[in-house]
Amino acid sequence: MLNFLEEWSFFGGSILLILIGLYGVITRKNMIKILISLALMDTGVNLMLVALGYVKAANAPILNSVVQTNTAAFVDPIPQALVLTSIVIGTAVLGLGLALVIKIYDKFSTLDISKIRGLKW
Amino acid sequence: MIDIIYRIGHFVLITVFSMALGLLFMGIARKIVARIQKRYGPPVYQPYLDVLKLFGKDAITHGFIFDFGAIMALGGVIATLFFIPLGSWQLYSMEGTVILVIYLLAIASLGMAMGTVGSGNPQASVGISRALMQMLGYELPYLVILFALIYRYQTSSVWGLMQAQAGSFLNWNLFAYPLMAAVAFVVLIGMMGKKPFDSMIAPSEIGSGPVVESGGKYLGMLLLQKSITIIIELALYVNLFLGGAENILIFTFKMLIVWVLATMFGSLFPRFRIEDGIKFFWKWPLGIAILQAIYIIT
Amino acid sequence: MVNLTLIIAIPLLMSFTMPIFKMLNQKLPKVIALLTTAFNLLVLTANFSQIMDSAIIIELGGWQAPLAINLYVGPLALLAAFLINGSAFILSIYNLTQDYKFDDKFYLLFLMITAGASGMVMTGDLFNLFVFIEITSIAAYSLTAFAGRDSYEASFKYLVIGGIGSVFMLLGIGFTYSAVGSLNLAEIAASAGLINPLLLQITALLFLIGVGIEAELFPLNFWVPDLYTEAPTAVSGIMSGAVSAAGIYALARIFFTLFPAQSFLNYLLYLGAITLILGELIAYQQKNIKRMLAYSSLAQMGLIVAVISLGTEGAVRAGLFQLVNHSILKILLFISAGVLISAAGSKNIDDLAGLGSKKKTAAFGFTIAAMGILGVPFLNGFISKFMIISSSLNADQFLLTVLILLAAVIEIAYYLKVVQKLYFEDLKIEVKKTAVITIPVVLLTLMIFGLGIYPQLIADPLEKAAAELINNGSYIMTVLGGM
Amino acid sequence: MLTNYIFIPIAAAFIAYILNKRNRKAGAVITALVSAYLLLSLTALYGRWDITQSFNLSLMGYKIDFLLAVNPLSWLFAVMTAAISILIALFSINSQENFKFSSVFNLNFLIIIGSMIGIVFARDFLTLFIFWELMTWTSFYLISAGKKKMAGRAAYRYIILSAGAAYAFLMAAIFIFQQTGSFAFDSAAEFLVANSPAQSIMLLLVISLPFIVKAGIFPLHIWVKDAHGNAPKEFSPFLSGMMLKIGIYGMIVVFYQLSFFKIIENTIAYRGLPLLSYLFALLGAVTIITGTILAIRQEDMKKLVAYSSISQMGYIIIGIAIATPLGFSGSMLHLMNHLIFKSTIFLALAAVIYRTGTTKMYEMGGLIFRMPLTFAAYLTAIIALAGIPPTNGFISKWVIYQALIEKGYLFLAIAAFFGSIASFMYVFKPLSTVFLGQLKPQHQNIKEVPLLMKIPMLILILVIVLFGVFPGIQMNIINQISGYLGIETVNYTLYSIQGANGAWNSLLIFNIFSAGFIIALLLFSFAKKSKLVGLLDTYSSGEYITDAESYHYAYQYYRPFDRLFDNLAAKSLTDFYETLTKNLVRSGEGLRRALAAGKLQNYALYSVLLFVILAAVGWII
Repeated sequence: MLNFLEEWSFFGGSILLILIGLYGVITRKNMIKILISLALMDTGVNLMLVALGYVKAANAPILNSVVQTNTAAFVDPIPQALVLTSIVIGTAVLGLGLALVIKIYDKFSTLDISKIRGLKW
Repeated sequence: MIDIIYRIGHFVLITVFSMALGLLFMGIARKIVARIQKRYGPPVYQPYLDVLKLFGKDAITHGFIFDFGAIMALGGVIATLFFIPLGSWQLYSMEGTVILVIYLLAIASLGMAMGTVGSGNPQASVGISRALMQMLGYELPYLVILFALIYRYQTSSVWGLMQAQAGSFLNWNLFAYPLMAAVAFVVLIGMMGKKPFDSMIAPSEIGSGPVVESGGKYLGMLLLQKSITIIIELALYVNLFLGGAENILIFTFKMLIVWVLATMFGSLFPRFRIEDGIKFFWKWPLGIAILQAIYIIT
Repeated sequence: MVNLTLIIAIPLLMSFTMPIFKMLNQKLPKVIALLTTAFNLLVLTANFSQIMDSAIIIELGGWQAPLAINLYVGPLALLAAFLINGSAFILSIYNLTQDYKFDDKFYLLFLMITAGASGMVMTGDLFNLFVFIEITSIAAYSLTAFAGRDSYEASFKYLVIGGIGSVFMLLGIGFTYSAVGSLNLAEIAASAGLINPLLLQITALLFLIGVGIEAELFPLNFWVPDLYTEAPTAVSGIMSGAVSAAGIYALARIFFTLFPAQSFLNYLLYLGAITLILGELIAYQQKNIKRMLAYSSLAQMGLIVAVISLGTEGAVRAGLFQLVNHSILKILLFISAGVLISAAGSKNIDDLAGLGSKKKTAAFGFTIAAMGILGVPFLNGFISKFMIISSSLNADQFLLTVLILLAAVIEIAYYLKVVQKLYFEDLKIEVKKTAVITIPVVLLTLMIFGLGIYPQLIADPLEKAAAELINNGSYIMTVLGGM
Repeated sequence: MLTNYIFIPIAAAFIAYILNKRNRKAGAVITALVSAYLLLSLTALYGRWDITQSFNLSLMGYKIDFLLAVNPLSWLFAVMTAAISILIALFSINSQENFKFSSVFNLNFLIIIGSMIGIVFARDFLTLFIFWELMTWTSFYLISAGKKKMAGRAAYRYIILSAGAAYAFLMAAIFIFQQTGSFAFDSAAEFLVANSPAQSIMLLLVISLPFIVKAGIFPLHIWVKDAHGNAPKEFSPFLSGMMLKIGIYGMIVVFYQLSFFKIIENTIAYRGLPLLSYLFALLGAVTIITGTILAIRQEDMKKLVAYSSISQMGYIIIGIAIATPLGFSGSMLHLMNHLIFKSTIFLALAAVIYRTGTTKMYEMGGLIFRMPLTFAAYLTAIIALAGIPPTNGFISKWVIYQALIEKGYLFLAIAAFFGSIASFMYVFKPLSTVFLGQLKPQHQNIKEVPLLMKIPMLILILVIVLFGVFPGIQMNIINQISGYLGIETVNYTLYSIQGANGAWNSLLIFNIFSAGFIIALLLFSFAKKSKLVGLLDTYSSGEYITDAESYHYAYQYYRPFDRLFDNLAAKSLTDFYETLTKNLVRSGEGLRRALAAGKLQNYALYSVLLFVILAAVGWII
């Protein structure tokens, strides 16, 4: 039971985070809340990626003064590399989104997405 | 060379004969109608006097097309005359004369129409448009009858159709196909523009229609054209339904009977309106003709 | 044999040094953009013959295949790269005549989007593909915002949908990595990791949504009309010409290598067909010319995806040829429409009446491109339409053929409405001065007629590209074999 | 060698376009020269039916060969195209002075000529399709260069109808290509005969779709009125003269070369004629009736003549569909005659429009005094159209009647009779309203058309009368065609044709008719001279009328007759197609409003829904 919990807690948690983010994007009216839920989904996915590479009782994949040789048991480094880039991408998109929100606010003077329908069919 | 002279002589003889006969028939018709209306009416030779008077008077014209129309009308009708066997006289017994006659009559009416409309009088054009509409009315059943006859006797020349009815009078088409003969009779009245179907020359409505502008020699030529048309239509009817005749006398006698019947028949009915006329032609005559044709084909 | 990575490296280098060029002198950014795209084309032509016989594999960073991120440039990638850089080149010629507010930032992003798209096309690694997709979309988000006013709204909507797409794709990569243990496309295809049907199904769907947004498939493509209408003409040109082509390449690459089962391809077939018909129907009654062109390119993308997902060699070849034709024609349409709009001062079709006499080249360009799309003989559209119909009949998809023909008739209806307005109605508005676009129009018309009258030019690369896409084995062999 | 007949006109088209930009007459002159060259070289080709030319192309895995060949049928059509295009080019040299789109006109006109010759020489589906599309597109541009708003809508409707049909044709052709491996007609014919009758009949009907549209046969004839009515005045003669015939050419190819008749031989027959071809004949009959009734109603003379072309097409279809030797020769005769007299009518009308500027009949009148030659051309042409003996129109109709009577098809005969009698009506209407009647004040100073426009009309009058008296000239090429297509030939002499029961001699009739005419002329000249009086000086039964306007009976000339068919004409076919397109637009509208509502949330929701639905679908399978 314990290791089951241990095993699935990470995946379950991250999937849950993603679903919450998705729910936020779809239902929230305020644009900034949408962007926040988008960031939430990003963190959820990153969490899931890191969890993939987890090896029980192994140390972080960094060669430093403490661990020189590479024979010791490491956690799988590749997902962590992926997460690094995806965090960068997530922040970039978030920054751009906020800049756009400011511009839209100047024009529509409201943050409510359902009011911003300049571009109909 | 002699043959050509003989031909031309024969040519002129037939024209004069049919003009005279036609005018005589018109005189008789006037007499009969007068008698029906309890009055004496003009003498039988009255049309001859009219023609002579008209050719004596001077007339007005509305330009080249007015003259050309009158000439084309008379010329077309004279040309049609030679394709129909009058008794034993038959100049050209060629194939397809039945359909040809219908279309040659069309030349005459087209020429007359062109001339009268060229005169610029609106009443004339109204008359012509009525004439054309009515022609469409009566021409359709007539062509269906011809279709049936040609299919039945497998020949499309009038002479051939006439020969097919030789022998005793029992196998005249009148008795072989009485319904078709009746329809043809009604169509004959329409074709000649007699009483019930004379909305195109209705004197009261459009001042006698197409001929309103023509006076003097133009009216004379139109009268002559009318007379020859009567002879042609009667001759056609007699050939197709009464088995033609050996000599010209019996032929004229048969034509006279049909003519008298037609006039009497005509003077009983008031004038049809144009669309009612067309509707009438397309309802009964066309219906019966189609039934008859189906009967013959199958 | 010039190293192919330059195609990605040089544009990125040039783009980030653009502000410095701007300081040197005003005109420089435009010229630099033109030169870099020209350079890319030169590099591609240099490697053309070499790639034709065998694909080039470049390991970045010197490691062996399964570990390193490798670029796999086969005939298919070459064709797509040519298309992307070609359209970028022509659009930068067009840009010479345009001037934008912050032009150095515009060209920075313009080069970034070209580099991203070329990267997408050439990468052989799944996560690398994701990174390049993100680079292109970020550049696209910001580029659309250049036209001010409504373009912010369009770019924001695209950003949110793109964000969701990238999340789905990242999830897909996570699942495949957990199952297979490697990110290299060939490695995943070769390994038997993805056997479990449920996992296979879920990952395929995740990728379908992640990349489907780029490839403009039906439920995911509602950002397309807003973006193409509001963005500046050059941006809508590059998006419809190059980026959507790269999107379709990525979708095809993933589905043909990772999920070759026909049941998955059928999903694409149905989605493509729905996009086709929906796009045409909605485009039929658009009043705004750019929105009409947007829906029409959306529909054409649906058609290409549907035809490629038929799976037979002839169908893929027809799809790719239509992709090439469509990019050329759509760029010409957008350029001429841009000039016509600036001449008439409004995007409404009715105001464009009578411009044929005033704006000769633009109207001529629009008409030739419209006739090209509608499949008039002796133009390139005709041959690809012929190939599409015969390949779909070959795969005895009778209903699909009827659908394609019906879409073609609707297309004729709305394109000709505009052409008739241009030429055969009299002028309503006074015509403003606009940029001279003779060079790009002439270049593109030559390409249209060239491909139309003599299609052999492109026959050979098309055949090899289709073959490469279809048989997975050779792809895996070349990548892993080289180990 | 055959290709230069196709590509010289197309090349000349671009030269004409450029030259015409500088001087307005250059384009028409080039068109005239090119069509003259075509006519001469094509007539030189007569008799050499063995010339073929083919080149093949292996395009991306498809081995396609393009075959071109000459045969009597295609030779006749090519010569007709070249002849009519010379006349039109001559006519348009100075009739296009103030025509805004004259350079576009010449560009497209030359390309059409080239593509038409291409169609006619093509012996395989793909070449036929390529030139067919080229012709459809260029004629689209030409029609939309006509009258302001209406021409646009007419061309628009025309292109959609023919493009839809052409795509169906392409689909069927490719289907056959896949079965037989080549596009050629002969291999397709063998395959179709061998194939199951139901499928090959279906295929052949789909292949004949574009031809039915182009020939304006009943259900798909809605574009003809607007296209002919609103096309530029020089293009209408070509449109109704030649373009309708190409549809008939296609039908002949489908009926005979693709052995449509052989396939339906064994299907149930009605009076000895397979039901399907009887159906086609019935379609022709219905086309005659609808065309005639609608022609009588028209107020615009070009639309009236357009409808009359539709009804004359009906005759040709009947002739071909009843598949008897007489029927086929009759329809081929009528095809050639119709081309001649229909283009004369349209040229005469173009001359009238060139001078008066309007096509509405009630705005004109009495033009005979100002434009006698145009009147003469129009008169001869309508005598031919109505089928009155001395002209060629009568002969072809007579042969068709003989064919109908010989086999006893009553209902087809009734439609044919109705068509020809009613043609007197709609033919006479323009004559009386435009040329006769009162001359309007504003047309007082109209002069006759310039010389270059007179020549084509004169040539056409002579040709009408010539073929009227000597039909033998036409018959020898028609017999070669029947021989080529495998139909027994009708024996004929120079001036007479052997009908079902007896020969028909046209020279004799001409002599008799002129004899009758001379007698009437003599009678007329012996009588007194008559005094010339002005037009307004007529008997107006008491009313005092001063202006010509109210004295000219032209508006709703056959109102009583039209009243009979008012309800039929009201629900014409066009509104059926209109409602069809309206539903298409509404469906698009509905989808657009529902889906693309601009709300971001919906778009995000759609992607999730897609995921869920597809996952479910995947789960079930």
